[in-house]
Amino acid sequence: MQMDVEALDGERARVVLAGRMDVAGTAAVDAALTELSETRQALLIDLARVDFISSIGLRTLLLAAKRLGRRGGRVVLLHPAKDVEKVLWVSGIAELMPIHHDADAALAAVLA
Amino acid sequence: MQMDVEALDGERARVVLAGRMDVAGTAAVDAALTELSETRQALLIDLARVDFISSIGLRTLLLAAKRLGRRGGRVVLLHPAKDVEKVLWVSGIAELMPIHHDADAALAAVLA
Amino acid sequence: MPSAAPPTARLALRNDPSEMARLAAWLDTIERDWALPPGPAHALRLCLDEAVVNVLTHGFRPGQPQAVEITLLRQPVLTAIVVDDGAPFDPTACALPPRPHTLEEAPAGGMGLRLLRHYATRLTHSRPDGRNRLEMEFMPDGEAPG
Amino acid sequence: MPSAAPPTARLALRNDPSEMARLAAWLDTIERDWALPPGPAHALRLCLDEAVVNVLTHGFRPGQPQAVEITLLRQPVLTAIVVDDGAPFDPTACALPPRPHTLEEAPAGGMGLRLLRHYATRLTHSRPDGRNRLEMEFMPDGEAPG
Ligand SMILES: Nc1ncnc2c1ncn2[C@@H]1O[C@H](COP(=O)(O)OP(=O)(O)O)[C@@H](O)[C@H]1O
Ligand SMILES: Nc1ncnc2c1ncn2[C@@H]1O[C@H](COP(=O)(O)OP(=O)(O)O)[C@@H](O)[C@H]1O
Repeated sequence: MQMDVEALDGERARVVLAGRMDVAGTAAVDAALTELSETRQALLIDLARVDFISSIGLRTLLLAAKRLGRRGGRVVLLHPAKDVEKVLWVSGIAELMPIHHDADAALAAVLA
Repeated sequence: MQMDVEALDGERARVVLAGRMDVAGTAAVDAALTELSETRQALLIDLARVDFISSIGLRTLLLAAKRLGRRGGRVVLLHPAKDVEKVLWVSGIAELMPIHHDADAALAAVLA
Repeated sequence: MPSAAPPTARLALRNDPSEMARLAAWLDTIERDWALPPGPAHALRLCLDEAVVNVLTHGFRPGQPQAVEITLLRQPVLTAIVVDDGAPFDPTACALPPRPHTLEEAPAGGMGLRLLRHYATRLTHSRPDGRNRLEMEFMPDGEAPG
Repeated sequence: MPSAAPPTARLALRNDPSEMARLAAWLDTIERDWALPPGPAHALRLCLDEAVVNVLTHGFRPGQPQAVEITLLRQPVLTAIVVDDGAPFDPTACALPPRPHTLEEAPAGGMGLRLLRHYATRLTHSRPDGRNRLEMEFMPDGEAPG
Protein backbone atom coordinates (compact mmCIF):
# COMPACT_ATOMS: atom_id res chain seq x y z
CA MET A 1 0.00 0.00 0.00
CA GLN A 2 0.98 3.59 -0.59
CA MET A 3 0.05 6.65 1.40
CA ASP A 4 0.49 10.33 0.54
CA VAL A 5 -0.21 13.10 3.01
CA GLU A 6 -0.90 16.68 2.06
CA ALA A 7 -1.55 19.38 4.66
CA LEU A 8 -4.81 21.28 4.17
CA ASP A 9 -3.89 23.62 7.01
CA GLY A 10 -1.93 23.16 10.25
CA GLU A 11 -4.60 20.91 11.73
CA ARG A 12 -6.11 19.11 8.81
CA ALA A 13 -4.71 16.81 6.17
CA ARG A 14 -5.70 15.00 3.03
CA VAL A 15 -4.52 11.39 2.98
CA VAL A 16 -4.41 9.58 -0.35
CA LEU A 17 -4.30 5.80 -0.01
CA ALA A 18 -3.56 3.41 -2.86
CA GLY A 19 -3.50 -0.36 -3.06
CA ARG A 20 -5.20 -3.13 -1.14
CA MET A 21 -6.33 -2.60 2.43
CA ASP A 22 -6.14 -6.29 3.26
CA VAL A 23 -4.21 -7.80 6.17
CA ALA A 24 -0.93 -7.66 4.29
CA GLY A 25 -1.41 -4.17 2.86
CA THR A 26 -2.92 -2.36 5.83
CA ALA A 27 0.10 -3.16 7.99
CA ALA A 28 2.13 -0.78 5.80
CA VAL A 29 -0.03 2.28 6.54
CA ASP A 30 -1.55 1.55 9.93
CA ALA A 31 1.12 3.24 12.08
CA ALA A 32 1.25 6.37 9.92
CA LEU A 33 -2.55 6.72 9.90
CA THR A 34 -2.67 6.19 13.64
CA GLU A 35 -0.14 8.96 14.15
CA LEU A 36 -2.07 11.36 11.93
CA SER A 37 -5.24 10.62 13.86
CA GLU A 38 -3.42 11.53 17.08
CA THR A 39 -1.85 14.75 15.82
CA ARG A 40 -4.43 16.28 13.43
CA GLN A 41 -7.93 17.54 13.97
CA ALA A 42 -9.55 16.22 10.77
CA LEU A 43 -8.56 13.84 7.99
CA LEU A 44 -9.89 13.67 4.45
CA ILE A 45 -9.10 10.13 3.34
CA ASP A 46 -9.15 9.68 -0.43
CA LEU A 47 -9.99 6.04 -1.20
CA ALA A 48 -10.28 6.36 -4.99
CA ARG A 49 -7.18 4.24 -5.57
CA VAL A 50 -7.91 1.64 -2.89
CA ASP A 51 -9.02 -1.37 -4.90
CA PHE A 52 -9.89 -3.66 -2.01
CA ILE A 53 -10.75 -3.42 1.68
CA SER A 54 -11.37 -6.12 4.28
CA SER A 55 -12.09 -5.84 8.00
CA ILE A 56 -8.49 -5.08 8.91
CA GLY A 57 -8.63 -1.95 6.74
CA LEU A 58 -12.05 -1.01 8.10
CA ARG A 59 -10.63 -1.36 11.59
CA THR A 60 -7.82 1.09 10.81
CA LEU A 61 -10.30 3.65 9.44
CA LEU A 62 -12.65 3.12 12.38
CA LEU A 63 -9.93 3.48 15.01
CA ALA A 64 -8.71 6.70 13.37
CA ALA A 65 -12.27 8.07 13.38
CA LYS A 66 -12.84 7.02 16.99
CA ARG A 67 -9.60 8.66 18.13
CA LEU A 68 -10.37 11.89 16.28
CA GLY A 69 -13.99 11.79 17.45
CA ARG A 70 -12.92 11.74 21.09
CA ARG A 71 -11.11 15.04 20.51
CA GLY A 72 -14.02 16.57 18.57
CA GLY A 73 -12.36 15.91 15.21
CA ARG A 74 -13.43 13.79 12.28
CA VAL A 75 -12.59 11.49 9.37
CA VAL A 76 -14.25 12.09 5.99
CA LEU A 77 -13.98 9.49 3.21
CA LEU A 78 -13.73 10.44 -0.45
CA HIS A 79 -14.88 8.45 -3.52
CA PRO A 80 -14.48 4.78 -2.67
CA ALA A 81 -14.89 2.41 -5.64
CA LYS A 82 -18.17 0.41 -5.76
CA ASP A 83 -16.73 -2.79 -4.23
CA VAL A 84 -15.06 -0.83 -1.45
CA GLU A 85 -18.13 1.30 -0.72
CA LYS A 86 -20.28 -1.82 -0.53
CA VAL A 87 -17.96 -3.28 2.11
CA LEU A 88 -18.18 0.00 4.05
CA TRP A 89 -21.98 -0.31 4.12
CA VAL A 90 -22.27 -4.03 4.78
CA SER A 91 -19.83 -3.77 7.69
CA GLY A 92 -21.63 -0.78 9.19
CA ILE A 93 -18.67 1.63 8.88
CA ALA A 94 -20.54 3.81 6.38
CA GLU A 95 -23.01 4.74 9.10
CA LEU A 96 -20.25 6.07 11.32
CA MET A 97 -18.39 8.48 9.04
CA PRO A 98 -19.36 10.56 6.01
CA ILE A 99 -18.63 9.25 2.52
CA HIS A 100 -18.43 11.76 -0.31
CA HIS A 101 -18.07 11.28 -4.03
CA ASP A 102 -17.51 14.92 -4.75
CA ALA A 103 -14.09 16.35 -3.82
CA ASP A 104 -15.43 19.84 -3.07
CA ALA A 105 -18.16 18.53 -0.79
CA ALA A 106 -15.63 16.34 1.02
CA LEU A 107 -13.26 19.27 1.48
CA ALA A 108 -16.07 21.41 2.85
CA ALA A 109 -16.98 18.61 5.29
CA VAL A 110 -13.43 18.24 6.56
CA LEU A 111 -12.89 22.00 6.91
CA ALA A 112 -16.29 22.60 8.56
CA MET B 1 -46.89 6.82 0.43
CA GLN B 2 -46.92 9.97 -1.64
CA MET B 3 -45.48 10.54 -5.09
CA ASP B 4 -44.96 13.80 -6.96
CA VAL B 5 -43.84 13.86 -10.58
CA GLU B 6 -42.23 16.86 -12.23
CA ALA B 7 -41.21 16.83 -15.90
CA LEU B 8 -37.56 17.71 -16.51
CA ASP B 9 -38.16 17.66 -20.27
CA GLY B 10 -40.47 15.62 -22.49
CA GLU B 11 -38.56 12.41 -21.82
CA ARG B 12 -37.25 12.74 -18.32
CA ALA B 13 -38.90 13.26 -14.97
CA ARG B 14 -38.09 13.88 -11.35
CA VAL B 15 -40.09 11.68 -8.99
CA VAL B 16 -40.32 12.69 -5.34
CA LEU B 17 -41.37 9.85 -3.06
CA ALA B 18 -42.37 10.27 0.56
CA GLY B 19 -43.34 7.80 3.27
CA ARG B 20 -42.54 4.16 3.88
CA MET B 21 -41.65 1.86 1.00
CA ASP B 22 -42.82 -1.24 2.88
CA VAL B 23 -45.32 -3.80 1.57
CA ALA B 24 -48.29 -1.63 2.55
CA GLY B 25 -46.81 1.65 1.29
CA THR B 26 -45.21 0.53 -1.97
CA ALA B 27 -48.53 -0.75 -3.30
CA ALA B 28 -49.71 2.86 -3.47
CA VAL B 29 -46.96 3.99 -5.87
CA ASP B 30 -46.01 0.83 -7.74
CA ALA B 31 -48.38 1.21 -10.69
CA ALA B 32 -47.53 4.88 -11.23
CA LEU B 33 -43.78 4.22 -11.09
CA THR B 34 -44.15 1.30 -13.47
CA GLU B 35 -45.98 3.50 -15.94
CA LEU B 36 -43.32 6.21 -15.76
CA SER B 37 -40.61 3.62 -16.36
CA GLU B 38 -42.46 2.52 -19.51
CA THR B 39 -43.09 5.99 -20.92
CA ARG B 40 -40.00 8.05 -19.96
CA GLN B 41 -36.36 7.74 -20.84
CA ALA B 42 -34.81 8.57 -17.47
CA LEU B 43 -36.08 9.04 -13.91
CA LEU B 44 -34.48 10.97 -11.10
CA ILE B 45 -36.00 9.45 -7.96
CA ASP B 46 -35.70 11.66 -4.90
CA LEU B 47 -35.68 9.44 -1.80
CA ALA B 48 -34.98 12.16 0.78
CA ARG B 49 -38.41 11.82 2.36
CA VAL B 50 -38.60 8.03 2.20
CA ASP B 51 -38.06 7.00 5.80
CA PHE B 52 -38.05 3.25 5.32
CA ILE B 53 -37.51 0.73 2.54
CA SER B 54 -37.82 -3.06 2.52
CA SER B 55 -37.42 -5.55 -0.31
CA ILE B 56 -40.79 -4.77 -1.83
CA GLY B 57 -39.69 -1.16 -2.36
CA LEU B 58 -36.29 -2.25 -3.65
CA ARG B 59 -38.09 -4.50 -6.11
CA THR B 60 -40.13 -1.59 -7.46
CA LEU B 61 -36.98 0.52 -7.94
CA LEU B 62 -35.14 -2.40 -9.51
CA LEU B 63 -37.92 -3.27 -11.95
CA ALA B 64 -38.16 0.38 -13.01
CA ALA B 65 -34.39 0.47 -13.62
CA LYS B 66 -34.45 -2.84 -15.51
CA ARG B 67 -37.30 -1.67 -17.77
CA LEU B 68 -35.58 1.63 -18.50
CA GLY B 69 -32.23 -0.09 -18.94
CA ARG B 70 -33.61 -2.33 -21.68
CA ARG B 71 -34.53 0.79 -23.64
CA GLY B 72 -31.19 2.49 -23.00
CA GLY B 73 -32.61 4.68 -20.23
CA ARG B 74 -31.80 4.93 -16.55
CA VAL B 75 -32.86 5.50 -12.96
CA VAL B 76 -30.80 7.81 -10.73
CA LEU B 77 -31.43 7.92 -6.98
CA LEU B 78 -31.09 11.12 -4.96
CA HIS B 79 -30.16 11.51 -1.27
CA PRO B 80 -31.52 8.48 0.55
CA ALA B 81 -31.42 8.73 4.36
CA LYS B 82 -28.73 6.63 6.11
CA ASP B 83 -31.02 3.71 7.01
CA VAL B 84 -32.43 3.60 3.50
CA GLU B 85 -29.03 3.85 1.82
CA LYS B 86 -27.71 1.03 3.98
CA VAL B 87 -30.56 -1.21 2.83
CA LEU B 88 -29.74 -0.28 -0.78
CA TRP B 89 -26.16 -1.46 -0.26
CA VAL B 90 -26.84 -4.58 1.80
CA SER B 91 -29.41 -5.77 -0.74
CA GLY B 92 -27.09 -5.12 -3.70
CA ILE B 93 -29.33 -2.53 -5.37
CA ALA B 94 -26.76 0.22 -4.83
CA GLU B 95 -24.42 -1.57 -7.23
CA LEU B 96 -26.99 -1.46 -10.00
CA MET B 97 -27.97 2.21 -10.14
CA PRO B 98 -26.23 5.49 -9.23
CA ILE B 99 -26.92 7.10 -5.87
CA HIS B 100 -26.25 10.82 -5.50
CA HIS B 101 -26.37 13.07 -2.49
CA ASP B 102 -25.95 16.23 -4.48
CA ALA B 103 -29.00 17.42 -6.43
CA ASP B 104 -26.93 19.03 -9.22
CA ALA B 105 -24.83 15.92 -9.75
CA ALA B 106 -27.98 13.77 -9.83
CA LEU B 107 -29.60 16.08 -12.36
CA ALA B 108 -26.49 15.97 -14.54
CA ALA B 109 -26.53 12.16 -14.36
CA VAL B 110 -30.16 11.91 -15.39
CA LEU B 111 -29.82 14.43 -18.22
CA ALA B 112 -26.55 12.92 -19.52
CA MET C 1 -39.20 -0.46 37.10
CA PRO C 2 -38.33 2.47 34.84
CA SER C 3 -41.40 2.00 32.64
CA ALA C 4 -44.94 0.68 32.85
CA ALA C 5 -45.04 -0.41 29.20
CA PRO C 6 -46.03 -4.06 28.81
CA PRO C 7 -43.09 -6.39 28.16
CA THR C 8 -44.99 -8.42 25.54
CA ALA C 9 -47.21 -7.66 22.56
CA ARG C 10 -49.05 -10.02 20.25
CA LEU C 11 -50.65 -9.68 16.81
CA ALA C 12 -52.41 -12.31 14.69
CA LEU C 13 -52.68 -11.75 10.93
CA ARG C 14 -54.94 -13.55 8.48
CA ASN C 15 -53.97 -14.93 5.07
CA ASP C 16 -54.66 -11.67 3.23
CA PRO C 17 -52.24 -9.15 1.71
CA SER C 18 -54.15 -6.24 3.27
CA GLU C 19 -52.98 -7.46 6.67
CA MET C 20 -49.53 -5.96 5.99
CA ALA C 21 -50.94 -2.48 6.63
CA ARG C 22 -52.21 -3.66 10.02
CA LEU C 23 -48.71 -4.93 10.81
CA ALA C 24 -47.20 -1.51 9.94
CA ALA C 25 -49.73 0.36 12.08
CA TRP C 26 -49.20 -2.02 15.00
CA LEU C 27 -45.44 -1.42 14.82
CA ASP C 28 -46.04 2.35 14.95
CA THR C 29 -47.81 1.89 18.28
CA ILE C 30 -45.15 -0.44 19.69
CA GLU C 31 -42.28 1.84 18.62
CA ARG C 32 -43.88 4.75 20.45
CA ASP C 33 -45.16 2.91 23.54
CA TRP C 34 -41.95 0.99 24.06
CA ALA C 35 -39.76 3.98 23.12
CA LEU C 36 -37.58 1.75 20.96
CA PRO C 37 -34.17 3.16 19.97
CA PRO C 38 -33.87 3.87 16.21
CA GLY C 39 -31.45 1.04 15.32
CA PRO C 40 -33.40 -1.92 16.73
CA ALA C 41 -36.72 -0.29 15.73
CA HIS C 42 -35.58 -0.07 12.11
CA ALA C 43 -34.23 -3.62 12.07
CA LEU C 44 -37.42 -4.96 13.68
CA ARG C 45 -39.67 -3.28 11.12
CA LEU C 46 -37.53 -4.42 8.24
CA CYS C 47 -37.29 -8.04 9.36
CA LEU C 48 -41.01 -8.30 10.13
CA ASP C 49 -41.94 -6.83 6.75
CA GLU C 50 -39.68 -9.39 5.06
CA ALA C 51 -40.59 -12.43 7.15
CA VAL C 52 -44.35 -11.87 7.18
CA VAL C 53 -44.72 -11.01 3.49
CA ASN C 54 -42.78 -14.19 2.71
CA VAL C 55 -45.19 -16.29 4.76
CA LEU C 56 -48.20 -14.69 3.05
CA THR C 57 -46.66 -14.94 -0.43
CA HIS C 58 -44.70 -18.17 -0.37
CA GLY C 59 -45.84 -20.08 2.69
CA PHE C 60 -49.64 -19.86 2.47
CA ARG C 61 -51.99 -21.25 -0.16
CA PRO C 62 -54.37 -18.64 -1.58
CA GLY C 63 -57.76 -18.60 0.08
CA GLN C 64 -56.88 -21.03 2.89
CA PRO C 65 -57.75 -19.98 6.47
CA GLN C 66 -54.14 -19.80 7.63
CA ALA C 67 -52.61 -17.41 10.18
CA VAL C 68 -49.33 -15.78 11.24
CA GLU C 69 -48.89 -14.91 14.88
CA ILE C 70 -46.31 -12.36 15.94
CA THR C 71 -45.08 -12.02 19.51
CA LEU C 72 -42.75 -9.23 20.58
CA LEU C 73 -40.67 -9.38 23.73
CA ARG C 74 -38.94 -6.32 24.99
CA GLN C 75 -36.64 -7.99 27.53
CA PRO C 76 -33.90 -9.12 27.93
CA VAL C 77 -33.37 -8.16 24.31
CA LEU C 78 -35.92 -6.99 21.73
CA THR C 79 -37.19 -10.20 20.11
CA ALA C 80 -39.82 -10.99 17.49
CA ILE C 81 -41.27 -14.49 17.23
CA VAL C 82 -43.20 -15.30 14.07
CA VAL C 83 -45.27 -18.50 14.08
CA ASP C 84 -47.13 -19.68 10.98
CA ASP C 85 -48.92 -22.78 9.74
CA GLY C 86 -47.69 -22.41 6.16
CA ALA C 87 -45.26 -24.58 4.22
CA PRO C 88 -42.23 -25.72 6.24
CA PHE C 89 -39.46 -23.22 5.52
CA ASP C 90 -36.19 -22.38 7.31
CA PRO C 91 -34.88 -18.97 6.17
CA THR C 92 -31.63 -19.46 8.07
CA ALA C 93 -30.66 -22.57 6.13
CA CYS C 94 -30.95 -21.94 2.41
CA ALA C 95 -28.14 -20.51 0.29
CA LEU C 96 -28.50 -16.87 -0.66
CA PRO C 97 -28.46 -15.98 -4.33
CA PRO C 98 -25.29 -14.17 -5.42
CA ARG C 99 -25.28 -10.40 -5.64
CA PRO C 100 -25.97 -9.45 -9.27
CA HIS C 101 -23.49 -7.06 -10.89
CA THR C 102 -25.56 -5.79 -13.79
CA LEU C 103 -29.16 -4.70 -14.12
CA GLU C 104 -29.86 -7.24 -16.87
CA GLU C 105 -28.80 -10.18 -14.73
CA ALA C 106 -30.51 -8.98 -11.59
CA PRO C 107 -33.47 -11.16 -10.59
CA ALA C 108 -36.41 -9.15 -9.27
CA GLY C 109 -36.36 -10.87 -5.91
CA GLY C 110 -34.29 -12.82 -3.47
CA MET C 111 -33.32 -9.76 -1.43
CA GLY C 112 -35.60 -10.46 1.52
CA LEU C 113 -33.66 -13.33 3.08
CA ARG C 114 -30.39 -11.43 2.69
CA LEU C 115 -31.83 -8.46 4.58
CA LEU C 116 -33.37 -10.70 7.25
CA ARG C 117 -30.05 -12.39 7.91
CA HIS C 118 -28.16 -9.13 7.94
CA TYR C 119 -30.43 -7.11 10.21
CA ALA C 120 -31.42 -9.70 12.82
CA THR C 121 -28.60 -10.03 15.33
CA ARG C 122 -29.77 -13.61 15.90
CA LEU C 123 -32.10 -15.71 13.79
CA THR C 124 -33.33 -19.20 14.69
CA HIS C 125 -35.93 -21.44 13.11
CA SER C 126 -37.71 -24.44 14.60
CA ARG C 127 -40.87 -26.48 13.90
CA PRO C 128 -42.80 -27.03 17.16
CA ASP C 129 -46.27 -28.57 16.66
CA GLY C 130 -45.84 -28.70 12.90
CA ARG C 131 -45.56 -24.92 12.52
CA ASN C 132 -42.71 -22.60 11.54
CA ARG C 133 -41.31 -20.66 14.48
CA LEU C 134 -38.86 -17.93 13.54
CA GLU C 135 -37.18 -16.12 16.41
CA MET C 136 -35.35 -12.89 15.60
CA GLU C 137 -33.29 -10.85 18.03
CA PHE C 138 -32.42 -7.17 17.72
CA MET C 139 -29.71 -6.25 20.16
CA PRO C 140 -29.51 -2.64 21.25
CA ASP C 141 -26.45 -0.76 20.01
CA GLY C 142 -23.26 -1.08 21.89
CA GLU C 143 -24.30 -4.04 24.04
CA ALA C 144 -22.55 -6.45 21.74
CA PRO C 145 -19.83 -8.90 22.57
CA GLY C 146 -16.63 -8.10 20.66
CA MET D 1 -12.59 -28.03 -22.80
CA PRO D 2 -12.51 -24.27 -23.14
CA SER D 3 -9.50 -23.81 -20.86
CA ALA D 4 -6.44 -25.72 -19.75
CA ALA D 5 -6.30 -24.06 -16.33
CA PRO D 6 -6.20 -26.58 -13.47
CA PRO D 7 -9.54 -27.03 -11.72
CA THR D 8 -7.94 -27.12 -8.26
CA ALA D 9 -5.33 -25.12 -6.36
CA ARG D 10 -3.89 -25.63 -2.91
CA LEU D 11 -1.94 -23.47 -0.47
CA ALA D 12 -0.67 -24.30 3.02
CA LEU D 13 0.09 -21.44 5.42
CA ARG D 14 2.06 -21.58 8.66
CA ASN D 15 1.11 -20.01 11.98
CA ASP D 16 2.76 -16.68 11.18
CA PRO D 17 1.16 -13.30 10.37
CA SER D 18 3.56 -12.79 7.45
CA GLU D 19 1.82 -15.66 5.66
CA MET D 20 -1.09 -13.32 4.83
CA ALA D 21 1.06 -11.66 2.14
CA ARG D 22 1.64 -15.07 0.59
CA LEU D 23 -2.11 -15.66 0.51
CA ALA D 24 -2.66 -12.32 -1.29
CA ALA D 25 0.04 -13.06 -3.87
CA TRP D 26 -1.32 -16.57 -4.46
CA LEU D 27 -4.79 -15.14 -5.09
CA ASP D 28 -3.33 -12.73 -7.68
CA THR D 29 -2.06 -15.72 -9.64
CA ILE D 30 -5.32 -17.65 -9.35
CA GLU D 31 -7.42 -14.67 -10.37
CA ARG D 32 -5.35 -14.25 -13.51
CA ASP D 33 -4.87 -17.92 -14.43
CA TRP D 34 -8.48 -18.84 -13.81
CA ALA D 35 -9.80 -15.59 -15.35
CA LEU D 36 -12.24 -15.17 -12.47
CA PRO D 37 -15.09 -12.71 -13.03
CA PRO D 38 -14.85 -9.60 -10.79
CA GLY D 39 -17.78 -10.36 -8.46
CA PRO D 40 -16.74 -13.85 -7.30
CA ALA D 41 -13.04 -12.84 -7.35
CA HIS D 42 -13.73 -9.97 -4.97
CA ALA D 43 -15.90 -12.09 -2.66
CA LEU D 44 -13.29 -14.88 -2.64
CA ARG D 45 -10.46 -12.51 -1.68
CA LEU D 46 -12.54 -10.85 1.00
CA CYS D 47 -13.74 -14.08 2.59
CA LEU D 48 -10.30 -15.67 2.56
CA ASP D 49 -8.71 -12.58 4.12
CA GLU D 50 -11.35 -12.69 6.88
CA ALA D 51 -11.40 -16.44 7.48
CA VAL D 52 -7.63 -16.98 7.45
CA VAL D 53 -6.71 -13.98 9.61
CA ASN D 54 -9.28 -15.20 12.14
CA VAL D 55 -7.68 -18.63 12.29
CA LEU D 56 -4.21 -17.09 12.74
CA THR D 57 -5.40 -14.54 15.32
CA HIS D 58 -8.10 -16.35 17.27
CA GLY D 59 -7.76 -20.04 16.42
CA PHE D 60 -4.02 -20.65 16.80
CA ARG D 61 -1.82 -20.40 19.88
CA PRO D 62 1.24 -18.20 19.41
CA GLY D 63 4.35 -20.12 18.47
CA GLN D 64 2.66 -23.49 17.96
CA PRO D 65 3.41 -25.39 14.74
CA GLN D 66 -0.14 -25.16 13.41
CA ALA D 67 -1.29 -24.86 9.80
CA VAL D 68 -4.15 -23.65 7.60
CA GLU D 69 -4.72 -25.40 4.30
CA ILE D 70 -6.70 -23.71 1.56
CA THR D 71 -8.15 -25.59 -1.39
CA LEU D 72 -9.83 -23.80 -4.28
CA LEU D 73 -12.16 -25.54 -6.69
CA ARG D 74 -13.23 -23.83 -9.85
CA GLN D 75 -16.10 -26.15 -10.78
CA PRO D 76 -19.04 -26.57 -10.57
CA VAL D 77 -18.99 -23.32 -8.61
CA LEU D 78 -16.00 -21.38 -7.28
CA THR D 79 -15.39 -22.83 -3.81
CA ALA D 80 -12.78 -22.24 -1.11
CA ILE D 81 -12.19 -24.85 1.58
CA VAL D 82 -10.23 -23.73 4.62
CA VAL D 83 -9.01 -26.48 6.96
CA ASP D 84 -7.20 -25.65 10.21
CA ASP D 85 -6.09 -27.42 13.37
CA GLY D 86 -6.86 -24.45 15.63
CA ALA D 87 -9.55 -24.07 18.29
CA PRO D 88 -12.95 -25.49 17.29
CA PHE D 89 -14.96 -22.60 15.86
CA ASP D 90 -18.07 -22.43 13.69
CA PRO D 91 -18.39 -18.97 12.08
CA THR D 92 -21.83 -19.81 10.71
CA ALA D 93 -23.34 -20.43 14.13
CA CYS D 94 -22.57 -17.54 16.46
CA ALA D 95 -24.74 -14.44 16.76
CA LEU D 96 -23.41 -11.35 15.03
CA PRO D 97 -22.89 -8.23 17.11
CA PRO D 98 -25.41 -5.46 16.36
CA ARG D 99 -24.48 -2.68 13.99
CA PRO D 100 -23.26 0.25 16.06
CA HIS D 101 -24.90 3.61 15.40
CA THR D 102 -22.32 5.96 16.86
CA LEU D 103 -18.53 6.07 16.73
CA GLU D 104 -18.22 5.99 20.52
CA GLU D 105 -20.17 2.75 20.83
CA ALA D 106 -18.52 1.04 17.89
CA PRO D 107 -16.28 -1.85 18.91
CA ALA D 108 -13.07 -2.05 16.88
CA GLY D 109 -13.87 -5.50 15.58
CA GLY D 110 -16.57 -8.00 14.92
CA MET D 111 -16.96 -7.03 11.26
CA GLY D 112 -15.22 -10.07 9.81
CA LEU D 113 -17.92 -12.64 10.41
CA ARG D 114 -20.59 -10.28 9.10
CA LEU D 115 -18.66 -9.83 5.87
CA LEU D 116 -17.96 -13.56 5.56
CA ARG D 117 -21.64 -14.40 5.89
CA HIS D 118 -22.69 -11.68 3.49
CA TYR D 119 -20.23 -12.36 0.70
CA ALA D 120 -20.14 -16.17 0.62
CA THR D 121 -23.19 -17.40 -1.27
CA ARG D 122 -22.99 -20.56 0.85
CA LEU D 123 -21.02 -21.17 4.04
CA THR D 124 -20.76 -24.51 5.85
CA HIS D 125 -18.63 -25.62 8.76
CA SER D 126 -17.77 -29.14 9.85
CA ARG D 127 -15.16 -30.87 12.05
CA PRO D 128 -13.75 -33.90 10.22
CA ASP D 129 -10.71 -35.49 11.95
CA GLY D 130 -10.81 -32.93 14.76
CA ARG D 131 -10.11 -29.97 12.47
CA ASN D 132 -12.22 -27.01 11.35
CA ARG D 133 -13.37 -27.30 7.75
CA LEU D 134 -15.00 -24.17 6.37
CA GLU D 135 -16.46 -24.45 2.90
CA MET D 136 -17.36 -21.20 1.13
CA GLU D 137 -19.11 -20.93 -2.23
CA PHE D 138 -19.01 -17.96 -4.58
CA MET D 139 -21.67 -18.32 -7.25
CA PRO D 140 -21.09 -16.49 -10.50
CA ASP D 141 -23.48 -13.61 -11.14
CA GLY D 142 -26.85 -14.38 -12.62
CA GLU D 143 -26.72 -18.13 -12.08
CA ALA D 144 -28.76 -17.82 -8.94
CA PRO D 145 -32.04 -19.45 -8.12
CA GLY D 146 -34.77 -16.83 -7.57
N1 LIG E 1 -42.09 -18.46 4.37
C1 LIG E 1 -41.67 -19.05 3.25
N2 LIG E 1 -42.23 -20.21 2.84
C2 LIG E 1 -41.81 -20.83 1.73
N3 LIG E 1 -40.81 -20.36 0.93
C3 LIG E 1 -40.21 -19.21 1.27
C4 LIG E 1 -40.61 -18.50 2.44
N4 LIG E 1 -39.81 -17.40 2.53
C5 LIG E 1 -38.99 -17.43 1.48
N5 LIG E 1 -39.21 -18.51 0.71
C6 LIG E 1 -38.47 -18.89 -0.51
O1 LIG E 1 -37.23 -18.22 -0.53
C7 LIG E 1 -37.12 -17.39 -1.70
C8 LIG E 1 -36.31 -16.14 -1.41
O2 LIG E 1 -37.05 -15.29 -0.54
P1 LIG E 1 -36.73 -13.74 -0.52
O3 LIG E 1 -35.25 -13.57 -0.36
O4 LIG E 1 -37.57 -13.09 0.52
O5 LIG E 1 -37.11 -13.20 -1.97
P2 LIG E 1 -38.48 -13.13 -2.75
O6 LIG E 1 -39.58 -13.30 -1.77
O7 LIG E 1 -38.43 -11.77 -3.37
O8 LIG E 1 -38.41 -14.23 -3.79
C9 LIG E 1 -38.54 -17.15 -2.14
O9 LIG E 1 -38.63 -16.87 -3.51
C10 LIG E 1 -39.21 -18.47 -1.77
O10 LIG E 1 -38.96 -19.44 -2.76
N1 LIG F 1 -11.12 -19.11 13.73
C1 LIG F 1 -11.56 -18.66 14.92
N2 LIG F 1 -11.26 -19.33 16.06
C2 LIG F 1 -11.71 -18.91 17.25
N3 LIG F 1 -12.48 -17.81 17.42
C3 LIG F 1 -12.82 -17.09 16.33
C4 LIG F 1 -12.38 -17.48 15.03
N4 LIG F 1 -12.88 -16.58 14.15
C5 LIG F 1 -13.59 -15.67 14.86
N5 LIG F 1 -13.55 -15.98 16.18
C6 LIG F 1 -14.26 -15.25 17.27
O1 LIG F 1 -15.31 -14.47 16.70
C7 LIG F 1 -15.11 -13.08 17.00
C8 LIG F 1 -15.59 -12.20 15.84
O2 LIG F 1 -14.75 -12.37 14.72
P1 LIG F 1 -14.69 -11.23 13.60
O3 LIG F 1 -16.09 -10.87 13.24
O4 LIG F 1 -13.83 -11.69 12.49
O5 LIG F 1 -14.07 -9.97 14.35
P2 LIG F 1 -12.64 -9.73 15.01
O6 LIG F 1 -11.72 -10.78 14.51
O7 LIG F 1 -12.31 -8.36 14.52
O8 LIG F 1 -12.89 -9.77 16.49
C9 LIG F 1 -13.62 -12.96 17.29
O9 LIG F 1 -13.34 -11.85 18.11
C10 LIG F 1 -13.33 -14.28 17.98
O10 LIG F 1 -13.72 -14.22 19.32
